[in-house]
Amino acid sequence: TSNETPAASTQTKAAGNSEGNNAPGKKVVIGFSAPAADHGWMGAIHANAKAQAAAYSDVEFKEVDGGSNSEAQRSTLGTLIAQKPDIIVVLPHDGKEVNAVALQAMQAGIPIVNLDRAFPDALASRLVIKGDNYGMGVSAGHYIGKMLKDKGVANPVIGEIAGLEIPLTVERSEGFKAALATYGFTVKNRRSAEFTSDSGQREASQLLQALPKIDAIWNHDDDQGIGVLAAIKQANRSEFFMVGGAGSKLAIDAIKADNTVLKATVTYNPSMASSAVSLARLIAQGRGLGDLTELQVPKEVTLASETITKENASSYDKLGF
Amino acid sequence: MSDATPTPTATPERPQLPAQSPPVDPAETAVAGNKAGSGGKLSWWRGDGGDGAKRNLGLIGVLAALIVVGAITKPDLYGDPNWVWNNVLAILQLASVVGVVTVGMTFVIIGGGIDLSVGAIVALAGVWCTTVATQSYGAGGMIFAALAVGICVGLVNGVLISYGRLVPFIATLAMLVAARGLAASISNKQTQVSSSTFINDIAARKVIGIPILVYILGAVVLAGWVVLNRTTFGRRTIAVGGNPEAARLAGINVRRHTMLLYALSGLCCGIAAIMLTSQATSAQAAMANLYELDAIAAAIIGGTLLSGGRGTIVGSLLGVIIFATITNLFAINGLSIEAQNMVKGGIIVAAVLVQQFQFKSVTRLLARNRVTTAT
Amino acid sequence: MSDATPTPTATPERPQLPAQSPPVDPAETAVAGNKAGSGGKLSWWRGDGGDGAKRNLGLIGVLAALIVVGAITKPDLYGDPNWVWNNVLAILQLASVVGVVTVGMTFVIIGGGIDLSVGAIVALAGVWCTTVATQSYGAGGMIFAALAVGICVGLVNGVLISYGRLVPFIATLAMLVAARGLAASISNKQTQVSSSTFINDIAARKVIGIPILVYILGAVVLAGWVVLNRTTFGRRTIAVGGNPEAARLAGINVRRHTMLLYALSGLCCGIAAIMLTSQATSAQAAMANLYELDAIAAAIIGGTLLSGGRGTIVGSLLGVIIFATITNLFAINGLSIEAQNMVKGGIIVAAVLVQQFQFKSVTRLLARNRVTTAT
Amino acid sequence: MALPEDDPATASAEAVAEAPLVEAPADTVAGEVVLRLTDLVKTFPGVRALDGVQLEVRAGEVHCLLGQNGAGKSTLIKVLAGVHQPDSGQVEWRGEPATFANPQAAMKAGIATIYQELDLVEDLSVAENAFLGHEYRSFGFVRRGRMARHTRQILSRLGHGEIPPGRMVRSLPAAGKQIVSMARALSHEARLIIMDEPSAVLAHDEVGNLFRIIRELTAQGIAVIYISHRLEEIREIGDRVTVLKDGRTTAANLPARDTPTRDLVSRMTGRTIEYVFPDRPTDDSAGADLLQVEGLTRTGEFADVSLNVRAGEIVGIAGLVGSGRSELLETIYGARLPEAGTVQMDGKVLRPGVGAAVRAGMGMAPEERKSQALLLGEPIYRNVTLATFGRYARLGFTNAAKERAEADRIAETLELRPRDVDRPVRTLSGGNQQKVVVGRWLLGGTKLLLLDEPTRGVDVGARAELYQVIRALAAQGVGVLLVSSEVPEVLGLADRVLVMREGRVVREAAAGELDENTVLDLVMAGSLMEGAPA
Ligand SMILES: Nc1ncnc2c1ncn2[C@@H]1O[C@H](COP(=O)(O)OP(=O)(O)OP(=O)(O)O)[C@@H](O)[C@H]1O
Ligand SMILES: Nc1ncnc2c1ncn2[C@@H]1O[C@H](COP(=O)(O)OP(=O)(O)OP(=O)(O)O)[C@@H](O)[C@H]1O
Ligand SMILES: [Mg+2]
Ligand SMILES: [Mg+2]
Repeated sequence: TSNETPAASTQTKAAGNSEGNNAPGKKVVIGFSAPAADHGWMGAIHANAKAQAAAYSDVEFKEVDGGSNSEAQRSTLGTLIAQKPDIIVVLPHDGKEVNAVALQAMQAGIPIVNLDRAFPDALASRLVIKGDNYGMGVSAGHYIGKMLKDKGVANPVIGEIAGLEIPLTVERSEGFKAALATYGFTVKNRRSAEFTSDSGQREASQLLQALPKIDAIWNHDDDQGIGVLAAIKQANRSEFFMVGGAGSKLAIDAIKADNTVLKATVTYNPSMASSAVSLARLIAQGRGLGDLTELQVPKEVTLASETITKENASSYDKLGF
Repeated sequence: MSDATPTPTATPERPQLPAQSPPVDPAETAVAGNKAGSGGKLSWWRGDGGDGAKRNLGLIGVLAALIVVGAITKPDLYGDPNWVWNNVLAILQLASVVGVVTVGMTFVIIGGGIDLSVGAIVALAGVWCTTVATQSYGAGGMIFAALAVGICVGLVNGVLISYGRLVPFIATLAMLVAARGLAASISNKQTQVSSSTFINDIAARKVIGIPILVYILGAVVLAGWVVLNRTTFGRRTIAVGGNPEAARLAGINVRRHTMLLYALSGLCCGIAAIMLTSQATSAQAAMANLYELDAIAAAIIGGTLLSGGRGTIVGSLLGVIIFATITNLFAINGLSIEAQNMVKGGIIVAAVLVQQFQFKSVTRLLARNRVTTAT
Repeated sequence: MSDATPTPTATPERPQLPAQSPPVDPAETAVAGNKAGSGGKLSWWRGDGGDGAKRNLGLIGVLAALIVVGAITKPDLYGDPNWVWNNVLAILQLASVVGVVTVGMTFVIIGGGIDLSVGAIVALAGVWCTTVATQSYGAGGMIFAALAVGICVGLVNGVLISYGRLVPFIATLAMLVAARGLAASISNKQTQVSSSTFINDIAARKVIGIPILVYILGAVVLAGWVVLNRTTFGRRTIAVGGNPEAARLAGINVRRHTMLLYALSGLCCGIAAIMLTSQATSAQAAMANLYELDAIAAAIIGGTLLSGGRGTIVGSLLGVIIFATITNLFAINGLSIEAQNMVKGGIIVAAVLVQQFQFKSVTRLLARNRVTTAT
Repeated sequence: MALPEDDPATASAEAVAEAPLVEAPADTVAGEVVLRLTDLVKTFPGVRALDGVQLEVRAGEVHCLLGQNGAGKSTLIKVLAGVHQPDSGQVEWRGEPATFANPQAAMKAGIATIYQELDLVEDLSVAENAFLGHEYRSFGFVRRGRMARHTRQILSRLGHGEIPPGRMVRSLPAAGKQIVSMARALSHEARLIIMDEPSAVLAHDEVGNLFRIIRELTAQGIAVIYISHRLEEIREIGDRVTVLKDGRTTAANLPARDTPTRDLVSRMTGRTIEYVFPDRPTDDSAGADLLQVEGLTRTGEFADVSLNVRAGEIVGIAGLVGSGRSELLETIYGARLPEAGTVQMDGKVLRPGVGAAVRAGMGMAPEERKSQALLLGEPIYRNVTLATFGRYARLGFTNAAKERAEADRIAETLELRPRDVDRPVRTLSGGNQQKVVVGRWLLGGTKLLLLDEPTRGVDVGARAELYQVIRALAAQGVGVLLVSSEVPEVLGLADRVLVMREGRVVREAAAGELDENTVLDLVMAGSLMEGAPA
């Protein structure tokens, strides 16, 4: 993606706004491994990491393909470790399944920056920087709950279009359920798509068929949301509103335009990849974060999941992917 | 059978000159009459796959059973005829894209091959036709691009298999991998939104209350049926798949035909790509994921022999519709994905068993009937 | 008559070619010598020697080519013998789990079937053996659970196919869906961490410098080879797949044998589940995704006939190692996934072509050799 | 080799009314009755294959089964072998009522069978095929050495000690496979051996071998049921004959040697056969050269073959099994690429490939019906028109009605039974399948017919019809190149005969100039020569 997407469009932190950290340090090799980019969010992760690395003159970026499953990722990580980079940023398919390899790297003296999906073992990473999947569900749940309460809907029909059934999706759904429960609401029907627009369309069309009247829908992923919106349009339905997930440019634009059922989206921002690379560089160079008092980069960073609505959409333009 | 009467053909005076004498002589008409009589004799394999017809009856039984289950579990929804009609349309729409792919797949399998790359071809064609460059040519350009990509990739498959002598499984698996890779690289791993209203309307519009997608499915199925059952191309397909050596020795160009079968499958994928792009109003490299499995499964459930030489388009269509109905049933009942999967496995097994049971008992019944008539 | 060019034997002018004195021209002796060359009064057969062996030679050639490509693209790494040795071990470890599954798959395919559920069985066995309840029985309990689950699910497949007369493709596809569903419901869609150091050590430990996983792969392959080539079970597998009717007529219980084949495949999946769980120190319902495709592809690349009746364990092993080497090559070169996929498709095609070329030319060479020796 | 005295060609023209079941006194055979079938009935969907069969077989005799194609012979033996279950009727085996639920049970009881269709596993060795299902083994491991020794022993008994037991069956030609099939039957400790047309793919000397073995077996008190359409074989080896017609026994226990041929034939067919070979045209009516083959060579198969066929001429090729005739035909037809030499049709050199040959007007009925010619699951009519459906098609749309009509005509001409052209070919008897294969090219439009063993497994009556048709086609100007292992057939039908040996044409002459002994001598000389140092 690097060849076409200009660096400006990726969510990198422009070099030069916190002087101390951007000053060139010793040359470091940063290894990077993330699942194969097969949809927008993951594509943005790859693009952001690469672009952020390119913004530093003292960073050599070594990306290995994370493949399409944990096994492939373990194997390619193994070869990466054998090449002894200074630090490795890993977004595992599943933290638990790649834990052993990460541990091995740490033991071999290569620090691991754990991106997004956490390793169960605290010793397996130097830094965890992740989004908040549970929190994302909570944000969506609260938004929907509040809207419906305000409208005074007594027994709302709430649909959910989840992503691929992997642990992070389960976490999101649990957060969603918990937040709705505080309003006394439940999810009436839940379908899992595959983070792709065609699967989103497919599942949404069936969900709409199952629920002749709906009050609200949460769709976990804005990329698959393209298909979900298409299905809604094809079914000629508009009696409900929808909340998206992740925060893509298209979704933010649609929210701003306010001409679809999409009224909000809860973020799960791939900008974390840029931050991970920045922090990895500092760790490798043995430096701390300029704005913090500590001499070292902290051990864990969890991004907050924000809710983008028509009101605040313009401030998120930069972060949409 | 028991024609004790000495057949007149044995005498040398009688002209058995098949080459030049197709005249209708009395003996001939006698035979024809005899044949008409044998129609009443209940030869159940008569006609274009009467065998297949029985099987399809079984499938329709399975379909009916699924609908009954739906009606029992959701009486409120099934009570509303309007909803039921909409649901039928929803099922058909859900089946439409895979259905088109399955028609091509059925040809390939009957012809003794297999095409694992269909999903990848749909994705590549979809991505190709939604690039900014292609979209600038408008809907016509997009449709042309999708079909051309489908046919070309299919042809490559065909050439590798028929002239490169690669095993179809391996050749199309390689194509699967390569085409998805190419699609990812073209799309930059992004979801490409289609801005052509013409394309997007294909999935959104209805004509006389029926979605255009369903018409497309119908047209492809009809064309597939005609080609398979009424044209020399179809006959060659069956011959090539049933016994390639016999087909070759009968003067059929087996290699060229095999190549064309994959091109046909590619063409179907191209059509499917347009339909799917229209449904999702977008395309991406990961779209049409595992369609190969869906299409093969539908064809086989529909009675197509995986080893080639036998299959029906109608069976394949029913197979696709059954799978779509199962999905729909789950959605309506709001089953969790894991329960859904467990039940689905059971339903598939049950469906095949029901279908086989139907089939066998009918046969036996007929056989018994026949014996009674004979004695 | 062909008077234009009177051939000595065919012209009526030289009719009584005395039977005692056949014309001794060089061509003649070549033919006759060729025939007599293989001794006996009738040498009816063409050389069949090591058809499989020749194919495997081709595969080794492909492997060598891949290594050469690696050495050319990364001379620095390949310059270090230590690294090369480690890399070989890494490839073998990568191949080990799929390799074990492929051995079972090879039996099933040779026996005329197919098993699409292997990945799902691995996942189900893995999940089952890492539940809290199972883990409380210690490593022994976990291993027992994994093997038992594998065999049982395999048996269900086998019963459905041989006694329920389901098409293997459909039966195992249904099992794929159902087993993954069951695994998801058991694990609650969570990743279950294995806390047994014994299990986790299987993947982490080496004995005499070689990882235990590689020993397991070796043991399974050896056992597979012995069973296929030296036991009645193996030989009957070839009969059941190659000519089921003949096998039945020879008094083999084809159904029971078929059932056992799927159980065998399930057993291999159980072993693979332990290995994979050990590698990942955890298990989850989505693990071993698409292993069925990998295993089938490896077996076919290795020369197993998809229609049954022919195949070798060594070929399958080489197939698995080739795929692992390709993955490794890409990792070393740090190719992007899309480039990787495109190249991979090409490599698969090239590999098969190389292998076929090898095979044919060797045969021809041998044939030519034979003729020369004979004259 | 002794020639049969009583040639079917001399059967009289007098029609014989269908006779009631006759049973000759069994004075010729002394052994006790081992097998007795009474009123056996077996139906398939739409067909009553066995309709009250009676059969009595005694120890130490060769009991021959005769019957037209589709009479139910193979079905009968499959019932005996435990492959099919009878609908009704009694099987009495060694004095006790028996039912054979599966092939295993029949084998256990001591019944071994050589089936009409080859039942070998291509990718197993000769020894493994011979002992399939009852391998020598200990603890599940195959005792390969022991099996190989025993197999070699059996093969030597069959006169083929030179076939290595370790050889893959795939690499054997059809005749070799037949020998392995026989070896399998002999590997059992059998009381009764059933042979369903074992000689169909064997040449003369092999048949001699087979007969020697059969005599050895019967001398040990083993009973043999022997099925063949060659009456001369039955006279030579048989003791008693049972005749089936339409699934019924029409005659039982006739003495094999003395029963007049016309009796046998009339009981089989319900009529007599006028004569076997049609008259050759008296004048030399053959036209211009149709096919010209020059110096055709394929190493190891045939070398430097030149021949021609004129319009309206029937050219026969005689030779031993393995003399390269099939390969020659396939090469002429473009199915194999020649290493040297040319093939011309109508003076034009053919491009390689079957397509070009078919377009030029050639048609070939190949040797192996199942693997090379038939779509077993497809209806008869579609098999008959497999090569010609394009001719009836318009704009790519097929014309099923026309195809059916044409196929019906062929079915009538060749006495296909049952005559329902919509029936799948799979359900036809072996001989009827063969008729479908040959019938394919009897449809209009073919200028040159290449027939490879066209009458293999075809019954006496249908054979006569087939000869008539071939001759009639020739009279219309079609050229015919005929390969047959039955020397009388070649001599009787062809105008001109080529004798092949070891891939070379060693003799060419008008059919009238040769007699069977001359041809056999020519052919056999080859196999004697091979033993001698070159
Ligand atoms: N599986 C089957 N299904 C239906 N009909 C069958 C089946 N097998 C045989 N038949 C029918 O049974 C009848 C007897 O066939 P069978 O094979 O026994 O004949 P046959 O005497 O051996 O003939 P041939 O001399 O040609 O071998 C035929 O009409 C045949 O079509
Ligand atoms: N399956 C085979 N494998 C190897 N060689 C074969 C095979 N079949 C035939 N041959 C060789 O080809 C030559 C011709 O054999 P073929 O059986 O075709 O002769 P034929 O005269 O047609 O005999 P048939 O009466 O069996 O048709 C022989 O020299 C034989 O060695
Ligand atoms: Mg028969
Ligand atoms: Mg031959």
